[in-house]
Parts: sequence; C-alpha cells; structure tokens
Amino acid sequence: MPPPFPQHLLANHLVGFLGSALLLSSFAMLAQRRMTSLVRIFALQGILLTLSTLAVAILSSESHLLFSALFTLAFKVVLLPAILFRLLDKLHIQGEVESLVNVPSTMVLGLGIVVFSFTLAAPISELASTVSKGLIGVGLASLLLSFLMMITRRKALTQVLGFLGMENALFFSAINATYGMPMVVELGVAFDVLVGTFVFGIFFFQIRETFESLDLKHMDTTSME
Amino acid sequence: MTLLPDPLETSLLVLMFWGMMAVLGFFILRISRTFLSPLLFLLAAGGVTLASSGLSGLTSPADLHRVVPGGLPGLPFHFRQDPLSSFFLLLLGGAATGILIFSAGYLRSLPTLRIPSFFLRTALFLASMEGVLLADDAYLFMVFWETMALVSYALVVTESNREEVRNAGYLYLLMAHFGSLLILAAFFFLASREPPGLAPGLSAFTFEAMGKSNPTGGVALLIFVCALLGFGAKAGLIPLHVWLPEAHPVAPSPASALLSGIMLKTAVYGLLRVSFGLLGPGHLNYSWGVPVLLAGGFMALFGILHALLQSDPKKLLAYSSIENIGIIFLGIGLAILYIRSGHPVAGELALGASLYHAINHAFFKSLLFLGAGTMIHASGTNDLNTMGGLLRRMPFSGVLVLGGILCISGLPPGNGFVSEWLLLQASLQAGTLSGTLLRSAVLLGAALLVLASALAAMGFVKFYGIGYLGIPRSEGAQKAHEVSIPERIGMAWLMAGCLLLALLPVQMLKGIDIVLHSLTGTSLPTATLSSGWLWLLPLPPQGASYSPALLLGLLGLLLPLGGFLPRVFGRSSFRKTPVWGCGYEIRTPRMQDSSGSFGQPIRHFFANFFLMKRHLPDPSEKDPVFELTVEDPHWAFLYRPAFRLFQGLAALAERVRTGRISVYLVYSFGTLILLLTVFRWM
Amino acid sequence: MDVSPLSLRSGFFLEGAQLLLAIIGAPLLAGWIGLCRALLSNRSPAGILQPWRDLLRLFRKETLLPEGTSFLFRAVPYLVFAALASSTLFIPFLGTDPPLAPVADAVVLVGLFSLARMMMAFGAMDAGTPFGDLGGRREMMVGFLAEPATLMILFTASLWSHSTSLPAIIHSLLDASDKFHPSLLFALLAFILVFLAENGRLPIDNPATHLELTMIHEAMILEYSGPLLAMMEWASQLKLILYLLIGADFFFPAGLPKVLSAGALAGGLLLLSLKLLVAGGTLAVIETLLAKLRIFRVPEFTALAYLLATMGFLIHFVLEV
Amino acid sequence: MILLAIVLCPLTGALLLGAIGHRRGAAHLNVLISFLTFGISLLLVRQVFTTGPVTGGAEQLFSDGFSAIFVVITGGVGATTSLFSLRYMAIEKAHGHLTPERTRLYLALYQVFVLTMLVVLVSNNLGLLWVSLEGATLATVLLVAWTRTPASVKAAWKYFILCGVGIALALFGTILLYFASEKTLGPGGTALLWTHLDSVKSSLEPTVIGLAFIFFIVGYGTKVGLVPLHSWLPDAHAEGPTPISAVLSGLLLNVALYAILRVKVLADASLHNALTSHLLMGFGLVSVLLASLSMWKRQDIKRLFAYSSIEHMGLATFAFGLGGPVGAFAGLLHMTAHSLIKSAIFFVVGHVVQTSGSQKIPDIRNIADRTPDLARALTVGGLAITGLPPFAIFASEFLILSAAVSRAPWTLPPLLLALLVTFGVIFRRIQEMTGGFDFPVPRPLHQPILTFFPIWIHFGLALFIGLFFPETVGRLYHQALLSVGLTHGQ
Repeated sequence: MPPPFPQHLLANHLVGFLGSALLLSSFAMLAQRRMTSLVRIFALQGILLTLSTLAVAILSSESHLLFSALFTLAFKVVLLPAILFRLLDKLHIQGEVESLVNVPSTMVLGLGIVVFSFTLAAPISELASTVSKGLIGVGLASLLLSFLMMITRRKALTQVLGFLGMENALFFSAINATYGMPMVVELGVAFDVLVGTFVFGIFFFQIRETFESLDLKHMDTTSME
Repeated sequence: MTLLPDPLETSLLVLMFWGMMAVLGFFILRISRTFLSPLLFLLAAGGVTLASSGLSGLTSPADLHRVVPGGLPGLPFHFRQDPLSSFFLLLLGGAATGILIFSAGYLRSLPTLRIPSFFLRTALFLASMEGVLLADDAYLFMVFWETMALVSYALVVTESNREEVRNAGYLYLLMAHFGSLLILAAFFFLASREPPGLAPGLSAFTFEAMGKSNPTGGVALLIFVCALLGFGAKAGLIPLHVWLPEAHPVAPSPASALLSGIMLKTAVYGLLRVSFGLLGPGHLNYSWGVPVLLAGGFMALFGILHALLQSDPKKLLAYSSIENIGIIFLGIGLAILYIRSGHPVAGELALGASLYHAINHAFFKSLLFLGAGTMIHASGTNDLNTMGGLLRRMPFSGVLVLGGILCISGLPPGNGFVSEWLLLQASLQAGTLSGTLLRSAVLLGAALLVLASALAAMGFVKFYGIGYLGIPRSEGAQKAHEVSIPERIGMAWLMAGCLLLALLPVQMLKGIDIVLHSLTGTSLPTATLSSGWLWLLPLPPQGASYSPALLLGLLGLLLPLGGFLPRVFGRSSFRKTPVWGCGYEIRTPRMQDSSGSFGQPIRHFFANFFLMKRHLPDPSEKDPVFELTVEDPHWAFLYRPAFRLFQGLAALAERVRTGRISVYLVYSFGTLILLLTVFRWM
Repeated sequence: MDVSPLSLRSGFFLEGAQLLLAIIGAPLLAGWIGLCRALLSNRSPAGILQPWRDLLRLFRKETLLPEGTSFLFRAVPYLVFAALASSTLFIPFLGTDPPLAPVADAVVLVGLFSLARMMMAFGAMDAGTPFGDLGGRREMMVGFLAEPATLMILFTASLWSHSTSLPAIIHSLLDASDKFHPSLLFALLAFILVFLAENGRLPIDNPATHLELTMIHEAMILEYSGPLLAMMEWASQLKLILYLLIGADFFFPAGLPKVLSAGALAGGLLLLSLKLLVAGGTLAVIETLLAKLRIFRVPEFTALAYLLATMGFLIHFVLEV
Repeated sequence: MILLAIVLCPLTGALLLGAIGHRRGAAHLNVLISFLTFGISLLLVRQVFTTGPVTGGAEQLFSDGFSAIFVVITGGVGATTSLFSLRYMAIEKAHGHLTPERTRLYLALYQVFVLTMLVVLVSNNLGLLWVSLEGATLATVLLVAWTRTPASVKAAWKYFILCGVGIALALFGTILLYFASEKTLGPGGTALLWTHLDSVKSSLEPTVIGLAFIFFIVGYGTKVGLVPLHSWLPDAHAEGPTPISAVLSGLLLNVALYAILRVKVLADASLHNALTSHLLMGFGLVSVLLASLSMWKRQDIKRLFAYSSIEHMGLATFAFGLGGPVGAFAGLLHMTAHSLIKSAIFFVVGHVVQTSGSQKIPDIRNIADRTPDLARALTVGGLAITGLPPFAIFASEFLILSAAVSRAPWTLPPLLLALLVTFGVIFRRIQEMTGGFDFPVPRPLHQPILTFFPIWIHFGLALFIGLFFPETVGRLYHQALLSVGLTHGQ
C-alpha cells in the first residue's frame, strides 16, 4: 500500500528547496576551480542530502530513511570529505583545477542538461506518489551534471568527485522517487561506495607513484600502441 | 534382405574409413614412415570402393537417404546419395585412387616433407570432400565444406616455412571463407521462412525442405547470385580466382592434383546442387544463363591466356584449371538458358557436357599435376626453363603426360574433345532460340570456347615442348630418371580413366542422363542413349555424330600405312648425327626457346589481358638486364583498391580510439542523451 | 549406325578412292601451284610431277636422326600423316555421302588438323634447336586464331543444316545453292585468309625460303631428313588439298554427285579437278601478288579471319533467318 | 539451500585465501574451491531442471533455468581458469614477477570475482544484482592493476571510471524500475524481486520502464563492452594478468549481458513494442562492425582478442535483439560458445606471451617451431573463434545469421562483411605469429599435460557442441529461454 499523501505544503516546499539547493551545489561543483573548495561543496552536498532524507523520512514516516539519513551524515559529510582532505594533503594537491572546456561553456552545457532532464522527467513526475514529485528531474539533472564534470575535468581527483557527485544524485533520486530502495540494496550500495572509495585511495597512491602526478593526461593511452 | 550395403552405406563406410585412417595413419607414421605405401594403398582402396559406389548409383537411379544422430537440436546429420552425388563420388573416387597410388611412390622422394601430418591432411581432405557430396542439410554441408577448405589450406601450406607459401595459403583461405559466407547466405535465403512451432525449427535447413521452398523471383535471383559467387570463389570464377594460381602450385603435387582435379569440382557440384537441386530449374530464369555463359567463356579465355605466360608448370596448370572451370560454367549457363527458354534437349546436352567435362578435367588435370610433380622433382626447380629433354629420360611417364596433354588440349580422340564437342553441339542449337541477343550470346560463348581451346593447345605445346622435349636446360634435368613403379601405376590409372572416357562416351552419357533426369526431370534423346557404344549422336536424327573408337581405329590403320611407305619406296635405315641447326656450329641449351619467349606472341597480341611492367635497360647501365613482370590486372583494379578501402575504414574506426578518458566519457554521455532524446521525442 | 544409302561394297570403294586420290593428288596439286607460280614469275617451270619426284628421292635416302632427340621425333611424321590421311575419309568430295563420314564431323576434322599441327610442333621442338622452337612457336601462333576461325567458318556453313555433320552441311548447301547468302560471303573471305595461314602460304610464310626471320613451316622440319622429311612434306601437301576440298565443298558444292553411279562419279571428279586447278591457279596469283607479312602481323591477319568468320556466323541470325 | 551453498563456497574461499593465500599450496586450494563451486553449480542446474526454479535466502536468491545455465558456465570456466592460473602463476613466479603478498591478493580477489558473478546470477533482487555487478567491477579493477605496471594502472583507472559511470547509470535505471514497480507491488522489499516483478511485468508503467531500460542498457552495456561504451575493455583485457583476461572475457561480459536480458524481459512486457529489440540489435550491429574494423591495427595479441570479445558480445546482443526462438537460442548458444573458446584462447595466449617474452604481435614469431603444441592450439583457437565449423561458434553464428535473414535481412551484408574481416585479420595475425623468422627460444614450456588440459577441454567441448549438440541440452536451453520469456520476437 502506498503511504497516505501528506498534504503539507511547507514540507513540500522544504523538500523542493533542498532539491534546488542540491542542483545548485552540482552547478557549483561544475564551476568551481579550486580543489579544496570542491571537496567542501561535496561535503555541503552531503549535508543537503542528509537534510533532504530527514525531511522525506519525517514526511513519509518511513523509519528506515532515518537510518539512511544518519548513514549519509556519517559517510558523506564526515568520512569521505575527511579522507579526501587527507588525500589532498598527503598528495600535495592544491590550486586550480584544470578544465578541458572553459567554465562558461560548461555552464551553458549544464543549463541545457537541466532543461533536458526536466522535460524528460516531466511525464514521470506526474506519476510520482511521493511527497516530492518533480524531484526526479532534479536527481537526473544532478546526475548528468556530475557526469559532465567528469568529462570536463582533467585531474583524477576531480573525476572521483564527479563520480561521488553522481552517487549523491542517485541517492537523492532514490529517496525522493521511491522513499529509498529496499534495505538490502541500500546497504549493498553503501558498501560498494565504501569499497570504491578505498579503491580510489589505493589508486591515487599508485598513480602518484607511477606517474608523479594526478593529471589525467598521463592516463591517456594513445601512446600505448 | 541383402548382405551387400547399398551405395550410400558403402559411401558412408568409405567416409568413416578415410576419417579413421587419417588419425590412425598419422600415429602409425609418426612411429615409422615405412608404412606409408600400404597406408596410401588402403586409402586408394577406399577410392576404388567409392568410385564403384558412385557407379552403382549411376546405373540405377537410386535416391538414398540416411539420418545420423548429431548436429544441432532438431537438425541431425542428413546424408543422401542421389545421382548427382553419385556422379561426383565416381569422379572423386576414380581420380583420388590414381593420385593416392602415385603418392605412394612420390612422397618417398620428398625427404623434407612431414609425412604424418601430410597423410593426415590428405585423408581428411578426401573425407571432407566426400562429405560435401553426401551432405543433405545446410549445416552438415557447411561443416564439410569449411573442413574441406581448412584441410586444403593445411595441404597448401605444407611447406609453410616459405613466406610466399603462407601468403598463398592465407589468400586462399580468405577467399574460401568469403565464398563460404555467401553460400551460407544462399542457404539462409532458401530457408528463410520462420519455422513454425516453438522448437528451434531447424528442419528448414534440410535440403529436402529447402528444395520445397518457393522463393519469389527476386529472392531466387539473390540465392542464385550468392551461390554463383560463393561456389565461384572456390571454383576460380573471375574475379574471385586470384588465389587459385597462387595456392594450387605451392602444395606438393599430389595435393595440387587433389585441389585442382577434384576440389574445384565440389564447387561445381555445389552450384548445381543449389541452382538445380534446391532452387529447382523451375525457379531459374533463362536470362541468368547469359551472364553465366559469358563469364564462363571469359574465364576460359582469361585462364588460358595467363596459363600461356607461366613458367612454373604447376602455375600453368592452375591457370588452365580456370579455363576448364570456365568451360564447365559456360555449359551450365547454356543449360539454364536453353532449359528455361523451352529447349530442354539442347539444355540437357549442355549440362551433360558440363558434367562430362568436369569428370574429364578431374582425370587429365590430376594426371598433369602429377606429371608436373615428376618434372619438378626431376629438375629440382619449378621453372620450365630448367627442364627439357625429359621424355628421353622418363619415357613412360613422359608418354602418359603426352596423353594427358592431348586430352586437355581438346584434341580428338581424347576425352577433353568429347565434352567440348558436346558443348559445341549444344551451342550450335542457338538457331532454335528466339531473340538475336540470346543467339549472339550463345554464339559468342561458342566462339570464346573454340578460341580458348585453340590457345590451350598452344599452351600445352609450350608445357610439353619445353619441359619434355629438346635438350636439358639444367644439370638436374640432365640427370633425371624414370619415376618409381607406384608413380607410374598411379599416372597410368588416370590415363586409363581418360581413355575410357574418350572411347565410351555413350556409356558415360547414360550415367549422366540419370543425373540430368534427377535434376531437371527431362532426359537426353533416347536415340542418343540407345545408339550403341560406338556412335555418339547427341541430337538425333539430323545432328552430327562422332565415333571416337572408329576414329582411333582408322588412325591406327593409317599409321602403319605411313610406316610402310619408306619400305616400298626405298631404304629405311637410320643414322645418328649431330643436329644440323641450319649450319650453326654452336648449340647450347640456352639457345632453345625459354618459356617466356614461347608466350611472347600471346603477350604481345593480348596485351590488354595483362598488366606488364617492362624494364628496358639503358645502354649506359653497368649490368643491363631486360626485365618484364606480368601481373593479373585484377590485383591492380580490384583487390588493391578493395584493400585500400578496407584500410581506410579501419583507419576511420581507429579514430574512435582516442585514448582519452574524457572522450570515452563523452561517448557514454552522448549515447545516453541520444537514446533518451529518441525515446522521449520519437 | 547406318545413315549411308550406299551399299557396303560401293561405300568402301568410295572411301578407298577418296583416300588414294587425295594422297596421290596432293603432290600433283602442289606441283600445279608451283608450275603456275613459276610461269607467273617468268621462271621456267619444273613440271607438275616435281613434288612426286622429290618425295620419291627423299624416300630413297637414309634418315639422319639428330642426337638427343626422343622417339617422339621419329613418330611425329607418321602421326601427322595418319591424322591428315584419315581426314580424307570424312570429307565428301567424290560423293556427298562417304560411309565413314559419320565417324567425324566438321569439328572433329578441325581437331584432327589441330592434332597434326601440335604433333608437328612437338617434332620441331624435340630437336632442341633454336629453329625448331621458333618454328613450333610460330606454327602454334598461327594456329591459335586460324583454328577457331576454321571452326567458325564450318559453323557458319552448318547453320542451314543445324548439324556439323559434313554430308548434312553439303546437302543443305546443295539444296539452297540458288540463294545468295551474305554470311557465306564472309565465311569465304575468312576461309581464304585461313587457308593461306594454315598452309604456310604467302603472306604468312614462304614455303620456298629458309630465311630465318620469316620461316615457319620450314623451320619446323629443318632437322628432318630422308623418308621422315618425305612424310612431313607429303602431309603438308595433303593438308593443302584437304583445305581446298573443304572449300570446294562449302562454297562451290555444285556438281557433287549425290548418287553413286559411274557417270555421276566421273562427272563429279572432272568438275572437282577443274575446281582444284582453278583454286591452285588463284592461289599462285595471290602468292605472286602479295608480299610477306611481318611475323608480328600474323596474328592480326588470322584475327581478321576469326572476326570475319564470327561475323558471318552472327549475320546469319540477323539477316537470314 | 543450494543457492546459499553456491554463494558461500566462493565466499569461504575468498576469506580463506585472503588469510592464507601467501602460503604454499594456496593456489591448489584455489583450484579445489573453484572445482567445488563448479560441482555445486552442476547440482544446481540438475535441481533447476528437474524440479523447477529454486528460491532461497529469504527470497533474495533465485535461480531458474536461464540463470542456471550461466551459473554452470561461470562455475566451469572459473574452475578451468583456476587450473590455468595455477600453471600461469607458477611460471610468473619462476620469472620472478611475484611476491607472496600479491599472490594472496590475486587468489582472494579471484574468489571474490567468482563470488560476485555468481551472486549476480542467482540474486532475485535486481538491486542486489546491481550491487554485486559493481562488486565484480571493483574486484577486477584491482586485478587489472595487479601487475602495477604504468600501463596496467592506466588501464585499471580507465576501467574503473568508465564502468563506474556506467554502473551508476544502471543504478539510476534500477531506481526508475523500483519507482515503477512500487506502484503495483507496494513499497518494501518485494518491488525489486524478480519473482514478483515477473508476475506483474505487463502492468508496469511503460514510460518509466522505457527510460529505465535505456539507463540499463547504457549502464550494463558498458560492462558488456557494447560500442561505443567499450573503450575500457581492450585495455583492461590487455593489461591484466591473463587468467583475469580469460574470465573477464569469458564470464563477466556474459554476466553483464545476462543482467540486460533480465531487464529486457520486463521492458518488453511493459512496452509492447520493439524498443528493446531495436536497441539491442543496434548496439550489437555497431559493436560487431566497429570491433571487426578495429582489429586490423592491433599490435597487441591480447587487445586483438579483446576486440574479438566485443565483436562476439555484439553478435550475441544482436541475436537477442532479433529474438524469436531461433534468435534467442542462438544468442545463448553464442554466449556459451564464446565463453568456452575465448577463455581457452586467453589460456593459450597467456602461454604464448610467457614463452615469447612479449605480447606485441610483431615480437611473437615462429611459435610453430618453438612450441608446436601452442601453435596448434592457437591456430585451432583462432579458427574456432572466427566461426569456422565444426566449432560451436559456427553453430551459433549459423543460427544467428539465419534468424537475421528471416527477421532483418538487411543486416546480413554488414554482418557477413564483419565476419569476413574478423576472420581475415585474426587468421592473418595467427599465421604471422606461428610462422616467421627464427626466434630465440628463451622460455620453453614445461608440464605440457597440465598446461594443455584446460585448453583442450574447452576446445573439445566447443567441437562437441558444434558437431553433436546434445538434444537434451538443446531442450534445456530452449526451456530456459521460454521460461524467462526471451523467445518472443520483436
């Protein structure tokens, strides 16, 4: 049985506001040039995600979403940023993020993606029975924006951040479209992200060790054959 | 209940026997080479059995089927021996026997040959060819067909340490695969109805079911074109022939004989099977006969012209195979044209002549390839310019090769003449056709045929005159000696086959008539078949006649008359003297014609058929050498451009591979966006 | 097979007569041509019997066998002679229906000529001299277009009878001799060219010289001597008369007896001799008027013959059916 | 029970080897566990085909005939590959490329990899399926980077990023699917369970499912190696240790395609149109064409065969896109055949590279004289993979092409052309490598029987399938496809 639809305007506004904030943070990541700021925005995104999960949890009175919110807080606001900062520190990464495409063009592209996502998601949103119609579009847009960021940035770490941004967007979509995935799945996804981060960590050291840089141009393989 | 197995059972036994012998022989020969001859004789015994099975299939119009478990679910192995199969089994068994007996002597003289694997390949090759002839469903057919291609490739690259051998083998296998894919396509179109029921209804792939398919005109044309090109690639249809003169010569001679003498015929079999057997004469269109006919005529001319310029005897023979396959195709084209425009008698005659030529070619071409093997072995090289005077040193095999030469040149009373004569007789029925264009096409075909046949005579005068006559051009040829007994027996076997085919055409035509009847439902005229063995009357009552036996008898009578005259008129004493040579004192082997100079008039006159690069030395050059390379124009005008096109495409594909992760991410991104857009707005 | 209306005895008489007449008459015809040529070029003629005298002289000589030749060298003259002599049995020239004619049709006939040519080339090449090879090669070069041209000519003539059987062709030509056939005109032109080429006459070959640059036939028989040479010469004379007989049959068949009576036979023979004498004379005129062609031009010459014959063949279907 | 066993067996193996993988005999333990897994998979297939689909683990695990077939293939090839890696790693060790630590890592990850693939196959939960496919990616990323050469790190990174993104998209697809199914099945645990989804598949919201399928095919398609999402594949195959190339090519690609096919069944029922078929056919055709053209310039033997994997997965995808009884059957057969043959080819290639000291084709020459058995095996493998009869791939290509002719005849010319090109290029390269100039003999091959046992087992099976495909197995295949609902046409 679907849960009773809460006709609480404020709550809807709150969820909507958090969604737009998330989208904005994705844009910010796309536009940001400094590495440390990127990680900070990522942490901020984690907070937004936690709040949004909490809001949905309260509105829908789904208890397992509380657990999810807690987990998000611990993992995406505390743990991951800490690891990333440590990495930045250890690997002496500072300064500007080099971009393959300049920022203004990226922004224009991003705008297009947002419009595209919203139109695409429009008919689906009509079907949503959750508190947060329309937010599937936001999730999709954030997903594609993070994707765009992975494409346009040159450093390995920015790609990882993009990847994690995608993860956030997915999580956001899952929460808002369906009040979260089944527990088993969520645990699994979380575990995968954890392992993934761990693997990233290993990688960074290996890449650093082998190429003495985290610039992706070393990772291109045209010269291999 | 009879104890004797029926022809199909016999054939299947031979198939199993050859297959088992291949493996068994391989291991036995790895232990000791001494068993080579007995093993080859055993294979030859299989050949004789097979020939007899084919013969019995031709004397009574039996159509035998067997289903053997295996294959794919719903498509077990189907075997069938109908008259068409029987005919080609006779060809296979008969010619293979001679080649195998020959091998027993010949292979011993090749110290570097890896005997066990060669034996394995030979036996498997024979088995797979037989399988092709017996298969009665598309899957099994393709299994045998591709096995045949593979094993023959292995035979070609037996001496694989040489670069050009590997290249030739590669080219061959590539073209064979190209052909196979087209044949597959033909089968698919024949069986393209979605089978009913839930089980993967593969029963549509039995030849029986395909034979009942009823394709529309366009599909039928597609099937026919696919089959023609597919089997043509194996048969050396121009322009798919380039592999043939490269691959056939580099194999050891018995293998070349199998390839040229027999394997090419499996392609003819396949074409007939698909076009007349599966598609059925009812689905052919008379107009398709014209391109086949003209392609055949062109092949005949092109093949023999290139043969004339070769100095490698086996390459010469390989090009001559193109010529002969051209003649066979010409007959098939003629048959389609006649039968489908309402002249069954002439059509049957043309088809019969084609079949006749196929079996003729199997015998004389095998014989000549074996002869070429002995020539090469004697002189130590594969260059005609190092041979000469071999007839004096190898009289027995030399005479047999001479017989083969007369047969392949289409001279009476040889067997090659019989089939070409029948084909001409069929061509001359052009008057019964309506439409000037059709008539002209048929007559043009006939004109090409006679031209090719005359050129063949010239080509083989070169082959024999330079190889066997004159004085030796090299030390090897000087020291040549007669070949071993098994080699002689093998060659004599093939010669005997040629003689039988030459002198008993009516008997052979009776067998062929059964094939024709099973394929098209009509027969040759009864008077042709009942006129007695002596007289060949293809188109009674007013048509021409020919009696090879009487002709041979008359020639035999007049020969002693000639020998008698000197005794009547005067003395008949002989004295050996040095040659006169118009009074020139010096006489060296190099003053004889080289193979290049013999072909010069042809090169000059038919210059358009060749791509020649001449290097005329400058007077100031230190070491002035005149050089001339002759190339098949298809390389320059078809194959190299095709390869360049492929390379261009490959380079284009390479541009996808930038090596940059960002670009690869763009691919994913773009694909996603594209699909979403399409899904949402279309 | 019993297509012949003749009785066995008279049939064999006819065949025997054809064989004897042809092989005896061949040197005489050669003598006649030589005589005409000599007269035309203002030389004193050697007489019509001169070829016969030559032959008999050669037969009395010892045979010199070049060293290094194989047995094929000795066999070739007999093979060539047998192939050509047997042809005399199949060409109807005394009567329209020689009983052995069904053994071989027009195609077989051309095959027999080709067999003879090939054998001759083998004989030439067996000696292993530059001249022999040169002769053999050139002979085959002439042949590769002349032979198909001959066949095409025969085919053209066979189109009325729908059969390549020689008696059938002649019957149909006799029946339709009152009509004008443009295709036959082409065939006749082609035939003349082929005849010159095949028999080693000017402008293809000059039988009278041993000039290295031009000779074909003589080069081939250079190493033959004595009776063997006699056989070769005789065979080539035989070939000449055979060609003329074929020509007479196809293009001027009038007067060939259909029934075998003494009167008809005598009349036919007389007419035939006349035809041959005229043909020989014409040949002598042609030879006197023409110069030798360059050897490289020879294939063009024979190709012309081939094309003319093929055109005649095609024209039949366009104009005459 | 049996489902738990088949998951627990490699799990135990992974833990055990993680603990003692550096000890002597650990490699043999790996073989033992792998064969044990294979044994259990055989039991599973027996049970599935005698008593019907099995469910277990609180409904989270499930196996029907379709997955059981893949389980057996995975178990079997996993087992033979462990046998191969026994010899391979021994030789690597002899060459001094190994430390005990890395051996332990390798062995443990190998089991993890097998585990994740098996979980993908036997999971009832499409979310769990996603999780374990991601797990498989992570395990193999570490395995690809295992040699620690710059090239391998690069390849692993590329693999990680591209597949990571792909798999993220697939997760979005899963969310959408859940979003749609939740409406009929209600929130909570059951809405992603295959057994439940299957029963309501025709009432799912088509717009959402369509979108979901697009995300699935782009996401999982990246793992299958469909062009243009394939870029990670050649590098990952080429730079990882060869046993891993074998299982990547032979198993992981299959498993990813399996995931797509599961979703396709749902999407087909919901959409009532040919969208999925057209997508699969399109991706398949493009993959086949591009892969065949890309082979020509390959200088690296493992990359060459990696492109061949792309081609064959493309063919299988295409076959399933064609659908119908013949198409689906052919696709399944093709996947089976490709697993067997391609993994065996990588076994051979592994030894070829070891005995030649290079994996660059121009450096590999004259195998025929150095190690004739390897040359033979390589030639047979090359012929088998290019679809020459009587090997299994010929049988499946025969069926695929025949289905193509009856359903989409226009695809025949490009397919035939691609097959010809593939054959031409692969055979040419093999010919070059087996023949050629004299080559020093630095590294002979020891223990030929153990070396060639897995190779000839695979080729033998492929030959057997091609010549005598057992009627019963054919029925099983058909039954499996029928029960899962893949035999419906477009």
